[in-house]
Amino acid sequence: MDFNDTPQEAEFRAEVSQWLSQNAKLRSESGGMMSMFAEAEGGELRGEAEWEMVRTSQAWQRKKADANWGVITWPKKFGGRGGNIMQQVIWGQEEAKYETPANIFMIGIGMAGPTIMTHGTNEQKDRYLQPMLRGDEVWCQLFSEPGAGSDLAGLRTRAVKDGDDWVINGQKVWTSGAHYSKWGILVTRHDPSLPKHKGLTYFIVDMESPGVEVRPIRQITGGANFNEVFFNDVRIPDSNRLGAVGQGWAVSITTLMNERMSIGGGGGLFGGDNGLGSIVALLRETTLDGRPALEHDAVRQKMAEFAARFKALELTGYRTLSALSQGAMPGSESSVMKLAMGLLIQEMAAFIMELQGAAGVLTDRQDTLMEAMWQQAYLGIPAIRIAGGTDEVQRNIIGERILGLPTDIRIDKTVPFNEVPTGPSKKG
Amino acid sequence: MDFNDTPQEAEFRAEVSQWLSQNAKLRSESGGMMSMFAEAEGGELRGEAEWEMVRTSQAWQRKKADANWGVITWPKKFGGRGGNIMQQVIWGQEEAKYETPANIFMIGIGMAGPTIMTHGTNEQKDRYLQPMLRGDEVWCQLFSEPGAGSDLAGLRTRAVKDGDDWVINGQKVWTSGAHYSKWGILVTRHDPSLPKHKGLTYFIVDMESPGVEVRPIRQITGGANFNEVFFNDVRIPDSNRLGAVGQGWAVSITTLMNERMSIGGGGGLFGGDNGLGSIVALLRETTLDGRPALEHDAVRQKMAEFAARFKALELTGYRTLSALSQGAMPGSESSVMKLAMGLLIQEMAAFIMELQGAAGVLTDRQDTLMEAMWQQAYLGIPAIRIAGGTDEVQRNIIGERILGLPTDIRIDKTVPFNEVPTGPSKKG
Amino acid sequence: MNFKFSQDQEMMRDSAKRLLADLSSYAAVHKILDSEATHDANLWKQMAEAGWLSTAIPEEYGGAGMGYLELAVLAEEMGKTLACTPFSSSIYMAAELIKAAGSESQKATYLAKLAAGDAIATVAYAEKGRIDAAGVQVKAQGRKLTGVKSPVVDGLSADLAIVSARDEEGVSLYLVNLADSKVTRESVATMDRTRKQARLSFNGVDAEPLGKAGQGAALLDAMSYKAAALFAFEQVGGAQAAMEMAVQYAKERYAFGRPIGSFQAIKHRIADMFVKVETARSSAYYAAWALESAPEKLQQAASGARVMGIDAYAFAAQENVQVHGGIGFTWEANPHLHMKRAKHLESLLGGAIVWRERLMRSLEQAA
Amino acid sequence: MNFKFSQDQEMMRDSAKRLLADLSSYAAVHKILDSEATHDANLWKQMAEAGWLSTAIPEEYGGAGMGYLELAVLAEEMGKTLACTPFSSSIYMAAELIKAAGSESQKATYLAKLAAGDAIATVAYAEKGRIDAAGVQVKAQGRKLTGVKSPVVDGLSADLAIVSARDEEGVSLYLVNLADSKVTRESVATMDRTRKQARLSFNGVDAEPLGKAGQGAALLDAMSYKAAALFAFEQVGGAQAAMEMAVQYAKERYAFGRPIGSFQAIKHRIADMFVKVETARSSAYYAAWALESAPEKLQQAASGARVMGIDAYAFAAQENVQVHGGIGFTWEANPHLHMKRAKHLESLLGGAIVWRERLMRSLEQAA
Repeated sequence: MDFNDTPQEAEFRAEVSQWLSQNAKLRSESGGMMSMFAEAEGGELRGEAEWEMVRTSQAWQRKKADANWGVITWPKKFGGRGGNIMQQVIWGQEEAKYETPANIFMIGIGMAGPTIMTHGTNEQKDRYLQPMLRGDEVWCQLFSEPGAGSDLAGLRTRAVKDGDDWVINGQKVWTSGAHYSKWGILVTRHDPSLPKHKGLTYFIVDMESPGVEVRPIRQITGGANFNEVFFNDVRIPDSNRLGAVGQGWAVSITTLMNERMSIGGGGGLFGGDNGLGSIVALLRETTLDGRPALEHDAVRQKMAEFAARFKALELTGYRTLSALSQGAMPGSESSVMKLAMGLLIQEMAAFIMELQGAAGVLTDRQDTLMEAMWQQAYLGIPAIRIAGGTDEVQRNIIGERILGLPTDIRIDKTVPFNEVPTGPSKKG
Repeated sequence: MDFNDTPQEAEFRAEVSQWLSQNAKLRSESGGMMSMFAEAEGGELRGEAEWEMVRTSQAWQRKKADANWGVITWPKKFGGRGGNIMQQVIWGQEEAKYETPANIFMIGIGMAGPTIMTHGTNEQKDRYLQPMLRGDEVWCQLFSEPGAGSDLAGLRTRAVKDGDDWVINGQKVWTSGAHYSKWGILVTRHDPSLPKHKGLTYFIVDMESPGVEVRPIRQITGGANFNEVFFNDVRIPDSNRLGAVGQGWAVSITTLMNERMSIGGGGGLFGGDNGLGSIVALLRETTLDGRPALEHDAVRQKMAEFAARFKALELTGYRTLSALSQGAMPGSESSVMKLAMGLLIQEMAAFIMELQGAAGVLTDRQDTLMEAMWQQAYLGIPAIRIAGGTDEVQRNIIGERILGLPTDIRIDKTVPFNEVPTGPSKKG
Repeated sequence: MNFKFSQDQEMMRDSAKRLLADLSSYAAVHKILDSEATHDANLWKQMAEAGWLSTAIPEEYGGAGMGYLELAVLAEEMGKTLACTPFSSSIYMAAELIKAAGSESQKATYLAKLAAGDAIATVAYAEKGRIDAAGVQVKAQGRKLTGVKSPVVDGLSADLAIVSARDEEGVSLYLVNLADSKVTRESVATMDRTRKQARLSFNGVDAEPLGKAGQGAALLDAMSYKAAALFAFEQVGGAQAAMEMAVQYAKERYAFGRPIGSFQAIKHRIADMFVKVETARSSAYYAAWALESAPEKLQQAASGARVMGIDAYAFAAQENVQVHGGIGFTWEANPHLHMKRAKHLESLLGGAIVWRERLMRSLEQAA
Repeated sequence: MNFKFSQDQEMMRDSAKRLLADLSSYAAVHKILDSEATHDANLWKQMAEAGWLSTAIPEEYGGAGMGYLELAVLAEEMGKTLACTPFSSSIYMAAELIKAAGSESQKATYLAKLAAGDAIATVAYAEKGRIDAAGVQVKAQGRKLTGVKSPVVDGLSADLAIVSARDEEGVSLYLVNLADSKVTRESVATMDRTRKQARLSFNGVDAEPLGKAGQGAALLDAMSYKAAALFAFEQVGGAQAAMEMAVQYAKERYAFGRPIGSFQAIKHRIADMFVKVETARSSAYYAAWALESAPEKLQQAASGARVMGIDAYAFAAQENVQVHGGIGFTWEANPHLHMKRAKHLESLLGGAIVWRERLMRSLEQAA
C-alpha cells in the first residue's frame, strides 16, 4: 500500500512535467477548480468563438501528438505511446496543472478509436486512427434517441441496404460536438422484425453527408452542449459499416466499456489532498444568520461530511486504477463513481447555495460565492445524473453485474422489436 | 379551517373526560411518552405477569363497555355507541391522559369485528361481537406465513373439506397475542390449482382447538410480542367460515382496510403541540464534545428537522381525520403515516443514541437518556418498518393506488398457484 | 376540529384555477422565461381585476377584507402554475409591512394602490445576499438613503420599495419611490428568470420612514413569519405540480417495453414525493390557521411549514427532472421551471438552516 | 502508486479467514450472544496462538514487529465475522497507549503479556457515556483512584485497565489491576451483547501512572486516531458481511413468483450499500496507509475513514434487516448481529458528529 509514485512513475512524471512546462502555461491558483462545470458555462458559445475553441483544442492535440504524447495508452502501431493506464493518469494529473484547451477528443480517442481497433477492418484502422489521434478530425457519438435513452437498444433509426450503400433515416439526440465533428459513430436498426438486440448495425457516418442536420439543444444551464441530429436519406457506404450486419449491439458494448474506462479517477476536483480547502477559506468570510458560516456547527458538519465523501470517491478512483494497472479488466466500478459523485455534487451545490441567503438563486457573478460556480453546478448536475446512464441504470449495473442480483423481468428481449409496447396510444 | 373543538365535540369531550376522571387515574408527566415502545419492552413478559396484564386489560374494557364506551364507532345494534370517528379520536386523546392498561383488543375490535359485520352470518354476529366488545374474548390475526410476507396472497396453509369440517395444516407467523387469544382470523388455501388470489378461504378459528400450537418468537428487542402458530390437522366447523369458499382474498381486504383505519392519528407521541419539549429539556443537560448538546447548532438543526417532520405527520393524521369525519372513505393515506413515521423514528433514535456518546449503545437505564427509551425505539423500529406492510409495500400502495402509476409486471397472478416459482431450488 | 378549507374558499380556488389555467400555462411561463419582461403584465392585470390583490387588505383601505386563508388558497394555485407576477412581493410582504407598521395616512395612501394593482411594491432587505439585520449597510441620514440592496425580487418592476436602512436608532424601514432619479436599478442574473431580480442603488434618495425608528429588524422578522406561511403554499403547490408532471410522464414514457412508472425505482421515488408533498401541505395548513386564528402559534407553525415546504419542493422538482431523463434537462421542457422556482422561493427570507433555528427557538420557549 | 494490500498481507488475510470461518461462524456468535460469557475464550486463545495479538507489537517487547497494515487486514476479517473477543480493547487501544506512553519497564512488563494473550487490557475513558476530557470525574490522589467509569467495553474480562483520572496536573492516565479488591465490576446492559460492557467502580485502588501527568487527554486523543483507523476496517468488514447477507437473501427469497432481488426497491438499496461499502473501504485503506507511513495525514485520513465507516456499517446493517423482512427482526436470525455491532462500534471513541468536527479542524489547518 503506497500512495507515492514508484521510481518508474516518478521518472515518467518528471518527463511529462518537463515537456508540459516547455509547451504550456501553468494555471493560476483558482483556475483549476470544478472544471467539469466550466463546459456547462462555456456551452453558451456557438459560432465563431466556439470554432476558435475547436481550433485551439486541435492545435494542442497536434502538438502533443507530434511529441508522442497524443494518446499514452494506444499501442505504438496506431501512433500511441504504448504506455500503461497509470502513465495516462499521471499525464492527466500533470496536464491539469496547465492552462490547456477543452478536450474535444474524448469520443474519438476514448471510444471510437478503441472500437475501431477491436472491430474495424485494416482499411478502417488506416483511414481513421491517425487523423483522430492528431486531432485533425473530431468525432461524435450517435447512440441515444428521443425514444431510447436508458433503454438504448430500443433505438429506431433505420438503416436500409441500397446497393453498396445504406440509407439512414431517423433521429439521434444528446450528441455533444455534432456540429464540429467530422465523423460520428452511429447505431441503427436494420431489421425491426428481429428481437431488439439482434436487429442492430453499427456505422461510421460522415457528418458532412447530405441529409445530416444538426440542431442545438438548449440545456437548463442556458448552454447548448448537446445536439439533436436528424438523418434524412443519408447514404453511408457499406465500407463504413463497423462489425457485421446485426452485430451492432456487441460493437456498441465495446464503445460503452471504453466510455467507462475514460470516466476515470475523479480526483483533483478540489485540488487533491487539500480537500475542500478553498471553500473552507471562503466560508470564513460568509455570514449565516449573523455569524461567520464556518463558526456554525451545522455548516462544519456538512462540509466535513462532503469532504469525507469527496475524498472517498477520489480514493476509490485510485483503488480502481491500482487494480486496472495490475491487469484487471475494467468492470462496473465506474458506476459507483458516477452515481455517488452526481448525488454528492448536487447535495453540496444545494447546500452552498443555501448558505448564500438571498443570493443563493443568483447566477450573477458579483453577489455570489465563487462567481456562481455552485449555482452553475446545481444546474449542470441533472445532466450528469442522467447522461451516460442515469442513476437508476447505474444502480442496476451495480446490483446485477457486480453483485449478481437477478435481473428485472424483461418482456422486450425475445419478441420482434416491432411488437414491443411503446406507449399508451401507439402500438409497435 | 379550525383546530378547536366544535361545540358538539367540546361537549362530547367533557362527557368523556368526566367519566374517565371518575374511573381512572391521571398519568404522571413523563409516563405518556413513546408508549408505542413500552410494548416492545413489556414484551419480555411471558407467564403470570402477562396474564395479569391481560386480565387488567379485559377488566378495563368491560368497565368501558358497561358504561357504553366500549367502541365509540360501532353501530348501536352491535353494542357500540354509534358515534363518529372524530368522537373516537377525542376518546383516544382523553384516554391517553390516564393510566390505562395496554390495549389488546385492536385485532378484534378494529379488524375482526368490522370484517364479521361485513361478511359474517347473523349467527356469527350474534356469537362473536358482544364478547369481543366486552373484552371477554381476545382475538388474533393469522394471515402472514414464513413464505408469504409482503406477498400475502402467496400463503400455503391448506384447508381441506372433510364432512362438515375443514382440516387445517400449515404455519402462520407474526401473530401478536396468539397465546392469550380465544379466536383467530385465519386465511387458508383451499385449492392450490387455482390462481393465487382465487384459491383462498377465510375462517374463524378457536385457538384452543386440538392441533393449534403457539410458539413465541423472540425479537431483536429481546421481547417476544409475536408468535409462530402451527396447525396440525386442526378441525374448524364450516359454520366458522367467513364469506364464501374462494372469497378469502376479498374478506382479507376488508380486514386490512380496517387495519388502516385503526393506525390513526399519530399525535400525542410527544404530547402534542409541545413538540419535542421533553427531549429539548433533556438535551440541555446532555454534553456533546464538552458543550451542552443544545448549544451545538448541528444538534439544534437536527432536532428542529425532526420536530417539523413529526408535527407534520401529526397534522397529516388530523387532515385525514377531517376528511374521514366528513364522509370520505378510508383510502391509502395511512401508508404515508406508517412509512414516514417509521423512517423518522429510526433516524431520531439513531441520532439521539449518537448524542449519548459511549452510552449510545447501552440499554442500561442508568447511564442513558430517558432510561434507554431511544435505544429500545431503535431496536423496535425494524418491526415497525416491516410488519403490517413493509416500507416497500407502502410505497407501492402510494404509487399505484393513490397516484395511479402502473403496476409492476406480475407473473404470479394468472397461473395456477402451484406453478408460481418459489425459489431457486424448489418448483411450484 | 375541521382541518380543511371551507366551501367558499374551495370555490375561490376553482375560480383561481380557471383564471390561471387560461393565463399561466407552462407555455405562458416559458414566454416570460425567454423574454426580458419583468413579469407577466397581463396576468397581473387580470389578477387585480379579479380582486386577488385586495384579498387580505382591510375594507377601509380599499381591500376585500377577507383573511389569510383566502390568500393561502391563491398562493397554492399560483405556486402550482408558476405565476410570474410580483404578487408575493407586493402583497405578502410589502402590504403586510404597511398594514403592520404604517401610519393611518400611509395605509390610506398605499394599501388602496396595492390592492387595486395601481402600484407594485417590494421589500429590499438583502445586501449581497445577506438577510440578517447585522448585514444592513444602507445608510439613512435625514430621510435620505444611500447604499445598495441586492438581490431585490421584483425590484425592476416595483414602483415602491420598503427598504431596511441603518440610522441613529439602528435598523429602520423606509418607503422609497423607485421612479426617483436617485435610484439606479440593474438587472441581476438569476437562475429563475421567471422571477427577475434587481440590484437597487440608492444615491441619497428621499425616503419616508415606515414604522418606528429602530424597529426595522423586528418588523421584518414579524413579516417574515407571515410571508413564510404564504410562501409555504406556493411551495406545496409547486411541489404538487412537479409531482403530477412526474406521474404523467411515468405513465406515458415507455422503456424496455413498459411504462417507466411500473419500475419501482421511479414509482417509489414518486411515492416519496407524495409523502413530502402531503406532509408539507399539512404543515402549511397549520401555518395558515395560525396566521388567521392563532398568532401565538405562528412562529412555530410558520417555521415548520417553511422547513417542510422548502424540502418538498426541492425534492419533487429535482427528482421530476430526473424522472424525465434527457428531456428533463432541456430548456424547452417544463421540469426545470419548478427546479428553479423551488430555489427562488428558498432563497427568499432565508433557507432551511435559518428556519430550523427559528423553529428550535420556539420549541425551547415552549419546553 | 499501489493502493492495495501486498501479497503477503493477502496471504495473512486468507489464513485469518480460515481461522475465523472455523471459530467465528454466526452460530458461534449467537452462542456468545445468548450466554453470560464475557467473550469467546476459545477464539481468543486461538488468535493468541496464531500470533495475531502480537502483530504490531515491537519484537523487543515480545511482538511480531509487523505493521498496522497487517493489523488492518485482521481487523477487517474480525469485523466481517463479528469476532467476539477483546482484541480491539487490548490491542488497538491499550497496547497502543502503552507503546506511546509507557516507560521502558512498563512496556517490557505489559506488552509481552498482551502480545501473548496472557493478559487482557482495556481503556476506561468514558463516564456516564461522556468521552470528553471535561467529563472525567474519577479522582487520583497519591496514586489511588476513586470514582466510576461507565461503560467500559471488555471491562468484565480485562485483567488490566488504563484509566483516565483527574489529578493535580489535569487528566492523566493510570494503570489499574482489575483483580484488586478495591475494584468493583458490574455488568451494564448493552444492545450488542456479543461485546459486553461494564461499570467499573474504583474505591481507592492502587494505580500506576502511565505517561506524563496531565497528558491523559492528549494521549487518549492520539490513540483514538489510530484506533479509529483500525475500527474503520472492522466497520467495512461488517458492512460488507451485512451486504453479502442481503445479496444472498435477495437471490433466494421469492415473492410474487420472483426473487426479491429482481425488484428495484431491493436491488437499488443493495446497490446503495455497495457504494457506501466501497467508498468506506477506500477511506479505510487511506487511513491505514497514513497510520503506517504518513502520520502527518493520519488525523484527516482517520477522521474521514471513521465518518464513512460508521455510515456504511449502520446503513448496510439496518437495511439488511429490512431486506430480510419479518425474519430480519427475529433474535434467532443473523441480521441484528450486525445492526447492533454497528452501533457498538459507533459508540466507541465518539460518533460521527465528533469525528466530522475533527475532520473539519484538519481541513481548516490545511486550508
